[in-house]
Amino acid sequence: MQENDILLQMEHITKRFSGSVALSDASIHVARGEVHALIGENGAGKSTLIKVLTGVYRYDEGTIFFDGQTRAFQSPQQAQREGISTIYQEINLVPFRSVTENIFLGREIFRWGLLNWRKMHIEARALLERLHISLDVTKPLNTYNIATQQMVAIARAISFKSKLVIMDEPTSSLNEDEVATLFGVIRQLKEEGVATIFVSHRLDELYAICDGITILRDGSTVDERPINTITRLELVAKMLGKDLGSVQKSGLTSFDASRHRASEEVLLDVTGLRAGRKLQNASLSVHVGEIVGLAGLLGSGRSEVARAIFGADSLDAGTVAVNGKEVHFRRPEDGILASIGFCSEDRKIDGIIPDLSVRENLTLAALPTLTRYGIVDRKQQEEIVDHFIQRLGIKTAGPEQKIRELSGGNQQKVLLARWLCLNPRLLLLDEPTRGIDVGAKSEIQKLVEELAEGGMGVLLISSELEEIIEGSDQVVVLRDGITVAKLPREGLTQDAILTAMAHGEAHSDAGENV
Amino acid sequence: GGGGSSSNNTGSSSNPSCTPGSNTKLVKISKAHKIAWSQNALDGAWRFAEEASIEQQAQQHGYQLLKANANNSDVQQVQDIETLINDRPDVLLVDPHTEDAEAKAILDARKACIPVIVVDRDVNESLATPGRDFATFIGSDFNKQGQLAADALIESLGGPSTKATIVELSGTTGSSPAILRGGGFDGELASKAPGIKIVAEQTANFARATGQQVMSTLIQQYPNIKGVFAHNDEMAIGAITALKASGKHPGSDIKVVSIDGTKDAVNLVLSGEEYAVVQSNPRLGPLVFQTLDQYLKGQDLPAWVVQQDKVFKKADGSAAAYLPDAF
Amino acid sequence: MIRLEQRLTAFKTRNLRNIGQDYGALIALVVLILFNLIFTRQFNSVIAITDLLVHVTPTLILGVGMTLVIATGGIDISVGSIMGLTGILTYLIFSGKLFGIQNIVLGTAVAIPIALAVAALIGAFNGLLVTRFKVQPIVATLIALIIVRGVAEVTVNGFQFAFLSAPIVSWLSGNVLGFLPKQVILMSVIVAIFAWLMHATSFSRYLLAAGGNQSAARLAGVPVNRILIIVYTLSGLLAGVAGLAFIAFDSAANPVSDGLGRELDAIAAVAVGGTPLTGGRATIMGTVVGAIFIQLIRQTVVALNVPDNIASVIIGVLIVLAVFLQRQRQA
Amino acid sequence: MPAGMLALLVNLEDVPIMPKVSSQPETSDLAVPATAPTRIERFKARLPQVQGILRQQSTLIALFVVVLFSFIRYDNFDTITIYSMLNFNAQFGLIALGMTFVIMTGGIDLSVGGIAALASVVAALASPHGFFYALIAAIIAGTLVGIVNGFIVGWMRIPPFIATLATLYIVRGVALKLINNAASIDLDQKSDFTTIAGTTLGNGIFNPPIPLTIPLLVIAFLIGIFVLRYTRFGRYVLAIGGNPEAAKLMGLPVKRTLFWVYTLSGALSGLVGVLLAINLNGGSATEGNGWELIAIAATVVGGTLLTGGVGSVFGTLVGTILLGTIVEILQLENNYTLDHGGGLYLNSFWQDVIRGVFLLIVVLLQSRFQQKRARKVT
Ligand SMILES: Nc1ncnc2c1ncn2[C@@H]1O[C@H](COP(=O)(O)OP(=O)(O)OP(=O)(O)O)[C@@H](O)[C@H]1O
Ligand SMILES: Nc1ncnc2c1ncn2[C@@H]1O[C@H](COP(=O)(O)OP(=O)(O)OP(=O)(O)O)[C@@H](O)[C@H]1O
Ligand SMILES: [Mg+2]
Ligand SMILES: [Mg+2]
Repeated sequence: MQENDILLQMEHITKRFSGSVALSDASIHVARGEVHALIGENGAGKSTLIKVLTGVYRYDEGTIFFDGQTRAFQSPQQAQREGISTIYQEINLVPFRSVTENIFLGREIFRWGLLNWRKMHIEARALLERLHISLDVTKPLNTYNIATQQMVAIARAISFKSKLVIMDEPTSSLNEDEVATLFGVIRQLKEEGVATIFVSHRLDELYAICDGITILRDGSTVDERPINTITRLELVAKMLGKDLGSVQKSGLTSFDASRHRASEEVLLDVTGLRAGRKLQNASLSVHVGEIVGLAGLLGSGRSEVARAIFGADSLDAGTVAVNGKEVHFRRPEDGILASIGFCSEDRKIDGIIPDLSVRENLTLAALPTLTRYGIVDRKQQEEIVDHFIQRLGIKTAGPEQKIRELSGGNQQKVLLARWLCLNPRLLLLDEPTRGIDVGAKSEIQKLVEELAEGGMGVLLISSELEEIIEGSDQVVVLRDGITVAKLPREGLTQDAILTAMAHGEAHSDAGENV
Repeated sequence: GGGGSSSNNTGSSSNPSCTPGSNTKLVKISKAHKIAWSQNALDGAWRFAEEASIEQQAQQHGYQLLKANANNSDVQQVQDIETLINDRPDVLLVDPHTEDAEAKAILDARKACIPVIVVDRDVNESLATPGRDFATFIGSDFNKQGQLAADALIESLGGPSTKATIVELSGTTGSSPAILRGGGFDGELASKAPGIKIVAEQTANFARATGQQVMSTLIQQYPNIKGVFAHNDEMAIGAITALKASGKHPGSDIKVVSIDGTKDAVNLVLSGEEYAVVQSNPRLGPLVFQTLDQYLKGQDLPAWVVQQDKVFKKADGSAAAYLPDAF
Repeated sequence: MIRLEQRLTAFKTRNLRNIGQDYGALIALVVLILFNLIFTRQFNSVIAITDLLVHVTPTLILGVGMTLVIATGGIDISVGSIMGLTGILTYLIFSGKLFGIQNIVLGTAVAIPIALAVAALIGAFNGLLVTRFKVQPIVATLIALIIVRGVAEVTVNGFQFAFLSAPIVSWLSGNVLGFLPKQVILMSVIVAIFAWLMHATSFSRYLLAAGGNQSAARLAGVPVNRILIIVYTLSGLLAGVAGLAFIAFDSAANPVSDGLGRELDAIAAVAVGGTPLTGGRATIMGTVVGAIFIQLIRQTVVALNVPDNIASVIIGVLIVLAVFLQRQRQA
Repeated sequence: MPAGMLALLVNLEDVPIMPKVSSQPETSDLAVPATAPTRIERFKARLPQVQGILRQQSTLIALFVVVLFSFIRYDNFDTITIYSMLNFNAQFGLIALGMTFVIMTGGIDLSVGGIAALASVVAALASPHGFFYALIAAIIAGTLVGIVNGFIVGWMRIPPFIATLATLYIVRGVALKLINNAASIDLDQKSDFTTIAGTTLGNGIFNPPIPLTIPLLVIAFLIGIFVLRYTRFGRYVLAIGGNPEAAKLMGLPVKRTLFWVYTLSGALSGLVGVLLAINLNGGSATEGNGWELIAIAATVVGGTLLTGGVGSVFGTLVGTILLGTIVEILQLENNYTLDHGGGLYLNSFWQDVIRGVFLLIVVLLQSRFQQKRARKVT
């Protein structure tokens, strides 16, 4: 790229935290109107690099050159003013405030010195239309699901007339359609000469939209080049720091459902589940050693199914039977006692205890088994923790580091471990590999597989169809809270599931409709 | 409602001499039936004794008593008085929290043709004058109490010529008893026995625990003081506990004098641990209602009906004699 | 190999953090003590030191309970009133005014458990409001603050009762080995118990989890509501103990003024000690340091005969500075 | 107030929506191509707001009931009483107004009572120069303390509870120092202070005429309502209370907003100091104990969440008056008992208990509204 159209240039950035070195000699170059991919395994330093740029963190060494002059932004506010708008990794909006407010906070529209609500509502709607979303913008944000919240965050970001839009894993909670819409928008921005930094662990997305790519490993840039000059294999190899040979064909998952055999014994049997507005009539069953995929569009109520089974939500109707006998869980404790694990979807709200250490977060659910007379067996606890840090390759300064200081993906791993260490008979996984790098992802998928072989039943909620298809012995499809299809693994195809998700009947003759 | 107007009538009929809203001379009335009583706080032995005495006497004289308690807040007491005025009592008794704040409210009462008697603590007489704006002030002479305490302490330390250092535990900062008693004591001491020096003056909020706390610190700081003056008994009791805890022998090597006359304190006097207690009689009821009767009979009253206070010591047996009716 | 490194860094970070927790308060306290050693006659005798501890007892006992409550992200401003009520209740019982028990020793033996039970009940009620009825802690305990104080006053129509010679006084205000006040021992025991509790038990983990992220804790199977109720109950109970310690020390029970405003001291102690008011973390030892720090300020200004008004300015400023130091360490 | 006016106020309000709503996700019609919501959908969407307004008015209704009851039962619940009650509670009202903004940021201000006391002293000291000097001086004094609070909370990142507790100590000390330990100090009687203070509105038209404090109170709250709804500041306050971290990442001026909120609270407390000086006809350094609790109670009864992010200024006004009326009634009832017998005579201690119990009832009722919405555990 020629020097003149260079927009952002970060050189030799180093950032140290009390516990760890997050960035050492990281650099990135983005041209005007370029869509630039930033990739690296969990904990590589992507989010940190971004936060350093936008002034959330002070950096220790290096230089930042933005829009023709060297800059060191003192605050997100300043960065925003100077033309950088950012979507941070976790949704960072104000739950109780209306969608409109969340979009316009910081640059409201006035008439006669007073806020002009009418205009703001109209413009908010318009912005969301652009993302093919129509919703009541006067309602508080937290009445909508994560995906919608994510889209609102995107709407906010693109509505700034900025030179650079940064998106830290915007797609992790979106499904294909929404991703497609998003890409549409990014292309528009590109035409307007707006550059984009795009972080994602989904390689296809990178190849679909990005021009250039920067690969981070352990806080330093290992490669930077036009994306069409690097193959996926090279990319993954560079990212994980392995040589080409040892990297297996990435993109596809390392599930191999044929390896394990589901027994005839029914572990979980759910019929006619109703709860709130979201669950109308959901039914499914999981056999011992079986992985059941739960597919459906966003808002189809997959999470609700899991929550209801686990005892997190109260049922309006329907029966849940574990090992043939009916159960009535009223709170999660009940579910756990029946040795069910539930790894929830929303890491930030329903997952981590930010101020507690990795050790305490990891063993929180297991505490009852680790205590005698209410006293915690520290030794046993530490053994478990070390084991899982090893097994899942959790990148942390040590078991005593606060989990809030871990990278998003590594937090996710800790939460998985929280449930795995109970080795439950039934594991409910709601988007378990969301925001996890390809390396770790296949690690986790292998692990789940093993556990299934060991006789554990798994209910797998995922928005990634490969994962579902390759992983599950059976796929249950939800639509508007109703089970519309149960598809056996034989002859399971993408569009079989897709049609079921969209129209509610599976046109694969193998599938039995319900 | 009829009742309202009836009480209204008792109000107006009883004082033809006054037209509401006018602020001429003192309101005169001949008979009373409903009495309003605005207390500034109910937070200690002394106040309860006072309250009880007023209630009991009111009952004895067959009056209805309408009470309010301002919890140590001037603005609350002003509001109380306004509300009480609206309840149209025949007489208003006020024990004001501070000198100035309640004066205006008392004038309002006068405007509403309700005669006022100020009890225990006086109001700033440049704002409201007795005999004109209110009937009279009935209460002890705090300044005098301070002087009496000083005399007692001087005596205990061996007369005017002695040289000694003492500490003063003062009451809640800013409260009129604290100011007046302190003033009286300091003045008397300075004039009578210049040899006696106050090395430390600290507030202990009229409270026993605080007195204990403050004293136990002061005694470490000033190990060889000879006397302690506390603005009230509670603080003195705390102080004595503290002195004993720190190995002193109150009564022999340190003399303690305080004001009020509570049972606990008088007992300490009898046990010799406290030298003297200056009375500050909370039982104002009898004097108040006796004065009220005179007022209703139309006799003119002194500006200040002084409650005479005694000094109780072990030596002259006064303490022993007083103990039974200590509060 | 990597394992070992991990352990090492882990060890480092752990200590750094733990030190970080109490550092600010400790520095402040040390400085204050040095100041006293130079400029005042504090600490010129064993008595002086035990005296400091005796006076810190009520605040510190409250502080311990408050630390737990605050660690759950709540706050309990009713403790002062509870002190007042337990005091007067104890008196009413052992003086035979309530159950007509004439033998004062027997009476005291009955009074103490009953008074404590009532205190704990009030705490439990707070917990119930907070969990079952989802009332914000400060509101729930504000209500308790008003009602409990009112009830204490009503039961005796506000009168204060003095009892210079009651067993409870001699029991609690006596010394052991001639120099160790029993109150101080009581306090130390309580502190020790809760410090250990917060260190070793799963209860403490649950408590911190509930304070750190309630919905996550629930999904991880933490019995959040039960934990909260227990915590508020403990806070109430400790307030009761503080109330007993106080009347024993005061040898009088005053329903109006006993414990008035103590909750603020306790909360200040907790904050100065380095427990963030946002919950999710707690340090009992920090609270100990904080409470002593505040008490020592009070005594220092008296020792130096600083006038009341200046004194309160000094106290205010020092509290801010101490907490600020704290914050720096955490950041 | 006329019903129309009321409705207006209510609708202008930032209607609280209980956080429980958060765990009731809507089906997002993402898959569906963009279509305008139908009328029914719009109505459904508005439902929470409608309910919110109802909840608002439930406090209002409570107030109306209480007032009506008093009118019927008590002969001397007349304009004089009402004026004097409002005049008295105006002090708490203005403090609660500032407190509401503070609480909406998730903070708290314990120093309000102390500030009012300090300001009253300042006003008294400045009174020889005339009323307006005194007024300005008092407000400046309050504002300065507010600025200190704002600085300590915003920039030193010290929890509001501690920060304002500390300034409370400081302010009390300073106030006492200013008048070297006399509890109180007179207004200069020769100055125009008392005359202006005594000014009333609509003499001749209304009898008795309206004391100035009442319109002052109303205007202050009207401004408050508009600030919250129609200014950037108001939105920042709510956003910061709702999610401080997000507010920062969204580039909102968190520190500055916090700073202004506490400054505002200080300024209002300063203004209250003047009212205090008027009522006491002087300054008092020891006045205002426990006012912060009264203000908090009023705010809560008004439906503002202490967790921040959601609040109602109008509700606070209603809450203040409601609580004030209850206290008044207890006194009126005593008088009623003496005049008519058969009433309920309560001494001051019982009155405390009743006040607490009443607060309890209100809060429990409110929590029922939340319960209805709370289905999920998270
Ligand atoms: N506040 C912090 N304190 C200490 N360490 C931190 C902090 N924030 C991040 N880190 C460390 O910096 C490293 C990089 O974190 P970062 O969030 O940038 O990773 P990432 O590339 O975004 O990973 P992911 O793909 O999971 O989001 C991690 O090892 C993390 O533990
Ligand atoms: N803060 C939040 N507010 C609203 N919804 C949230 C929030 N965090 C997580 N969610 C979840 O977002 C989900 C909305 O989609 P829903 O679960 O109804 O369908 P789904 O198929 O489970 O979607 P997903 O693919 O996200 O699981 C709900 O499960 C809801 O619990
Ligand atoms: Mg990241
Ligand atoms: Mg979901």
